[in-house]
Amino acid sequence: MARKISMKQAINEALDLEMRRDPTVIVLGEDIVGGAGAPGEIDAWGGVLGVTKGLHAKHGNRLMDTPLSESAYIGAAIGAAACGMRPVAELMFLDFMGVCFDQILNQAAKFKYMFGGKAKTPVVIRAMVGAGFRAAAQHSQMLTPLFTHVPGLKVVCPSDAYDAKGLLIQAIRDDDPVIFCEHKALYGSECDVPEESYAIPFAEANVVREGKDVTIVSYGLTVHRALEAAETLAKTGVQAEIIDLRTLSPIDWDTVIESVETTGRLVVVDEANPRCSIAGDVAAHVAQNAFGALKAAPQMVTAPHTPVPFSPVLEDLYIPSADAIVAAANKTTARALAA
Amino acid sequence: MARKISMKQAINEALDLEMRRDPTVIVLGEDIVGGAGAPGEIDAWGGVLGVTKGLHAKHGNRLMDTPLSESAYIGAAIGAAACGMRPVAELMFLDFMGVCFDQILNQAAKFKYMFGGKAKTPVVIRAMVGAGFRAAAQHSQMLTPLFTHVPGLKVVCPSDAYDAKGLLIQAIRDDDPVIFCEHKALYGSECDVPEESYAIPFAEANVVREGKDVTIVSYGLTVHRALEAAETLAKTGVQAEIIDLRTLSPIDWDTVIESVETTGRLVVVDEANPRCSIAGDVAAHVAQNAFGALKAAPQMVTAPHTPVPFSPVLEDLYIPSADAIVAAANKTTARALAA
Amino acid sequence: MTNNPFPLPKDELLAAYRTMRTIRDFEERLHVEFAKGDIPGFVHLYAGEEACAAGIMSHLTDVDRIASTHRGHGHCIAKGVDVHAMMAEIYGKATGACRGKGGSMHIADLSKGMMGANGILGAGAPLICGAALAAKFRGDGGVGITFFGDGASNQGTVLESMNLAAIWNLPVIFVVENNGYAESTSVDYATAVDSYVDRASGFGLPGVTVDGTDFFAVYEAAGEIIKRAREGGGPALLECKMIRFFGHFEGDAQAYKAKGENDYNRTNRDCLKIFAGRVTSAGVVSAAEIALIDREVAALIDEAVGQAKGAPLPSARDLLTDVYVAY
Amino acid sequence: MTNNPFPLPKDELLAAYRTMRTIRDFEERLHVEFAKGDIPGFVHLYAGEEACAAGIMSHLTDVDRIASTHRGHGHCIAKGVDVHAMMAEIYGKATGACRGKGGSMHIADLSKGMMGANGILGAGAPLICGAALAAKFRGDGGVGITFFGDGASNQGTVLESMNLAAIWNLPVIFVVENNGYAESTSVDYATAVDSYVDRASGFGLPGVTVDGTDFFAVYEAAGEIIKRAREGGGPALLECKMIRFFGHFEGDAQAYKAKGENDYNRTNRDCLKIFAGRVTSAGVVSAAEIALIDREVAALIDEAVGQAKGAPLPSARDLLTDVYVAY
Ligand SMILES: Cc1ncc(C[n+]2csc(CCOP(=O)(O)OP(=O)(O)O)c2C)c(N)n1
Ligand SMILES: Cc1ncc(C[n+]2csc(CCOP(=O)(O)OP(=O)(O)O)c2C)c(N)n1
Ligand SMILES: [Mg+2]
Ligand SMILES: [Mg+2]
Repeated sequence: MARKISMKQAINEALDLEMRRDPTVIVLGEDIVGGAGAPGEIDAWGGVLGVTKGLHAKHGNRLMDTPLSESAYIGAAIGAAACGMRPVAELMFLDFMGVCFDQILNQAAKFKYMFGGKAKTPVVIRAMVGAGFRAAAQHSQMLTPLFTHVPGLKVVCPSDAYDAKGLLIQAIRDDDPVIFCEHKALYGSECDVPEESYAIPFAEANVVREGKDVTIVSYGLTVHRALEAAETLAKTGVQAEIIDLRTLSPIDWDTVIESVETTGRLVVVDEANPRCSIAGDVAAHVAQNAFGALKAAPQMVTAPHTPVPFSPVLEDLYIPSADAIVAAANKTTARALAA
Repeated sequence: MARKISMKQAINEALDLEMRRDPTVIVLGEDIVGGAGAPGEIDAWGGVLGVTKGLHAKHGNRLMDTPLSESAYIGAAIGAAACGMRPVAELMFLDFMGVCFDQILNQAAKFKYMFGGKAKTPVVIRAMVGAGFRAAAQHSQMLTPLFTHVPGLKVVCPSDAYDAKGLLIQAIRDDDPVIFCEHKALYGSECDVPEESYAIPFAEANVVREGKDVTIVSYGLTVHRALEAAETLAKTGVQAEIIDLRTLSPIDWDTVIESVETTGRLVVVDEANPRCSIAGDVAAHVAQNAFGALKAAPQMVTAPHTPVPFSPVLEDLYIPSADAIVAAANKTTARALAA
Repeated sequence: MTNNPFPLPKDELLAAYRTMRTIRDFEERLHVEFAKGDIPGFVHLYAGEEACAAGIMSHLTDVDRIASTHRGHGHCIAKGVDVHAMMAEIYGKATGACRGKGGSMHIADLSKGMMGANGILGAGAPLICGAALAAKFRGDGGVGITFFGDGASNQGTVLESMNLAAIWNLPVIFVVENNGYAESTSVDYATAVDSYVDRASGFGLPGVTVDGTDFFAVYEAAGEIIKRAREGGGPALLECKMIRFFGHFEGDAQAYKAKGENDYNRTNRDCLKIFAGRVTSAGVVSAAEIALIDREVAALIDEAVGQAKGAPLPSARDLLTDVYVAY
Repeated sequence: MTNNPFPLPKDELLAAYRTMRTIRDFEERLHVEFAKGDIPGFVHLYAGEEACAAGIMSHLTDVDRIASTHRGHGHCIAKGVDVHAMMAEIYGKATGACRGKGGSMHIADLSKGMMGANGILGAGAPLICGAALAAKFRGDGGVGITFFGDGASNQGTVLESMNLAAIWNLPVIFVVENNGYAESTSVDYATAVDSYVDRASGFGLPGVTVDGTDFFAVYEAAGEIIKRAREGGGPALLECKMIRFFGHFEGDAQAYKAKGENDYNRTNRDCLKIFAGRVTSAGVVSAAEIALIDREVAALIDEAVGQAKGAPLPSARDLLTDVYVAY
């Protein structure tokens, strides 16, 4: 039975279901329960924005609050994963990766390879990503490219509640380390989500809108900007096909290439900064592997090469807008329309 | 007066010259002097591979050995830079960035922007990069894309002794934070280097070989592989133009685009892993901005999406080879040659 | 005129009170304005902790540097950052201390030796080691103070920095602002050792714990260790036990606190009341003098809020500037 | 048969000696082979430090887990990793413990509870907290041991982990292998505090320092704290003061050491000699029994080197496998 719930609730539900199913699943992070050692209520927070609220009542000490030592507890989650557990560790904001990156980059990501295949590290690191919260330069970044670059990691970024639930369940069951990126501006967004458990396989992009004129590839929040753009484009007779990548590593190249082979035109929208980004990655891959199909230059719509500004007026300009996507799409289709 | 010296010596010389010129230049890192507190000789190491050897005798306590606390001392270098010094901090292997990345990602790179322009952080972080030393997965990475992605940072990677000297001098004089990547496999490579001081401006790529048939873009060690490839290609009548980027951020797009406008063909060679790489970045930029000039699909030649293996036979396969570059170039020129 | 039993002359007592009152009013007002929905982003208030910032900063000049935290308004004000520029920054205005680009968590003024509030816990500790190193090279007698909370005390950056400061004998003071909570988590849960002085001594640093609601306790302890650091005696740790009147950030329901905890603290452990009580009952400062400062500060904050609200927003162009000195 | 005054029965004494001798011969042989140019990469030798690995690992079984360092051969051997597979790994062969993909710095055998040598200083400390947490959840009585050097003791990861282990009461032992040097830098320069026991107590951990060249001192101290951890008594720190016979890595000219330092140590502070001297002079073990082990180990190492040299190289296909379980 499906009902409308928010992405926040969907994530909570995925954690609940997997903890019920598999006793090796544990959840740890800063204030994910809240009130530890304090005189007031337990489960006082349930995470900084309440995502894990209520899980403690159901699963007790399988949820653990941590000290503010990301290297230690993210590393502990990784170590526990290498020893047979399936920890889901919360790194509050992915921006904080800088204080614990070694455990991810040089440990979790490399165990299997360095040890000649004899290791398995089924850890999930959940973290908030993205701008729009007026949280400024150190709490708003879309650092997906930094993790996508690293062999051995998987990187997931859902765009709605349905995907968030299915992808998180898959991430927990997955035997490799997964960076699970939750766009904070989508936490409140609702859609139909089945009550039962389901897993969405990785590397299966979602064609959220079909169209024959231009392929727009994106993930996370900007999928919604792309959908807005598609409405505008449709009014001028341009039918955009919109692909939500859902997982950035592994990535579903086939769906992207097939679409471009039909449309001949590509726009990649990425909330990350432009250099060595997902946008560049997709545009380059398509240019190399579907060059013959491209009728126009692929266009990248990204955040600018700047930190995220605080002032709302600036932050609103920072995030790729529907208008910018429309402009990019028009650029790729200009020749066709003129003809 | 130029004489042949190694890249190691060139770096040593650049540090020496700048320390003489500017009393605010200090140099710090693990064992960069060596023997601190120990009963034997002082300047016992001069860095793990001897790059800073001899500088202590000339500049005394302006060279400081550090404890094995990268967050603390890289952060201290950044803090000192924000307070008027020009520190050059050595992070031995760039692979170690994971234990101190926050100080680079969220502090050094963002001060100027977050503080509304009112800060200046002229720090240089020198580090070894690259494979070929049989140093395995945690001491061999080419993590240039991770830094190039970050707005606020500059990223430099010289391919020979001449460039290393001029670029390091520029890096020290530069008012922004610079990640200075030294390919360990090039330390011994020699070329003519003037004795006097000179600075090579950033974002000025070096056309190391001219050619009209295909543009090969690279940096660091693989520039030499590209040169080898060019010799082979020349034998089959294909004239490759080789561009050494020298600085990855800022990057000299003009030189790349101009070359592609002449050759119509692009091969990008990157020792980094493929996803969200420099190779993808360059290929995507060219595809977007010089699409009309491209006569064939741009080709990327990178390391595979794997950690760096230890065994020499595997590591030799890991690094992009001249053969792979030749094959990629042939792919781009196939149509032209067939015609 | 009665005898002054305090370690500061009367004008400095008044200045310290003015600093604390300015912080308090600044924060209380933000609380109100935030509730109205006028202020964007995450806002962490320093109210209740004023004696720590004021007691320490009384010993500093612009040559001394501080590295602050996410809860940075108090440090900024005590270090002399312009209150109007701060308020405008928090409102995201072009006239802000960071031209609207930083916001509450990133207010900085390097000309005042204020190296920035910081959204990353513990990040200031390495930075201040660098500031102190620069001071040492320059020989300008400057010291560096890094503030961090009981929660942030468990960040590797802070711990590494204590050792670094000790072996390099840097003029750095590590100030643990122990308000008992990190977000909703108690220090008793998160920190294994009872006293941060013990932790400091594990790094070879002398340390001292004081009641952070007592301006004079902070002032005296800080004075001694800052003087020693300035004279080349090396780093030290100062633990201030203090009280956070509000939630972790604005919007926090504070369910983790004991019932009545906030009321009790407001009534009995308000560092401003305690200070005012002591200086007036000693007869050194009059109630009227206190009241005058209160009025002046209230007017100042009013003015700052008014100006901030009326100030121009950044322009679109500002998005792309200030990333590099030259690129 | 004389009385056995030692805390271990004779067969375990012999086993401990065999472990130490195996490590010693393994390392001495690598030194020779490296000089010939046959061994690729960075090689860090454990010779001189054997009593620490053997003394601690005598208390462990496969359910217990260790996280090692860049100087990991000794830990591996003492934890029961196959010597042939180790040697083949160091030669980069397909028959190696990591199929040639890891090399000296990344030897692991999870089936033996050996979670890997590690090229990143201090990285094992968080990992072992996780191993101990898993053991706690499983209730299997396993403990975790993390080794790190005097140099690595100043990594934030190690320091954070001490606090984490303490507040979660994890069965973790933090072993500081203090050989006096980090590369060329003296511990006296790099670590501000004289005793790692003091540092541990700053994190609420009990600690003890022992002479790491004395197998029995290590054995007894480790036994006590491991037993306590196993029974739920929480983490502890063990500092072993030890001696590195060779340079930091092969190729190190060791100019930072005192003249004659290596010779003096080889003569007077060789943990194998000390051990053999004590057990033979107590009459518990005969010189012949020692000599027999020496011969057997020499043959084993010969065989391992021979096999490693003759073993097949990885194939090109291996480059791309083992990145993910499924991708
Ligand atoms: C590295 C890092 N981890 C986590 C956070 C999220 N965070 C912000 S403030 C805070 C609590 C800090 O507690 P404490 O250090 O005691 O300072 P207080 O808020 O009590 O002043 C947390 C967990 C962060 N900003 N940076
Ligand atoms: C994070 C990190 N920083 C620096 C290094 C380089 N490095 C490898 S071993 C070593 C010295 C380690 O000294 P210590 O911890 O005392 O161990 P020992 O070598 O004496 O056994 C250094 C600096 C590293 N591998 N990882
Ligand atoms: Mg606190
Ligand atoms: Mg050592």
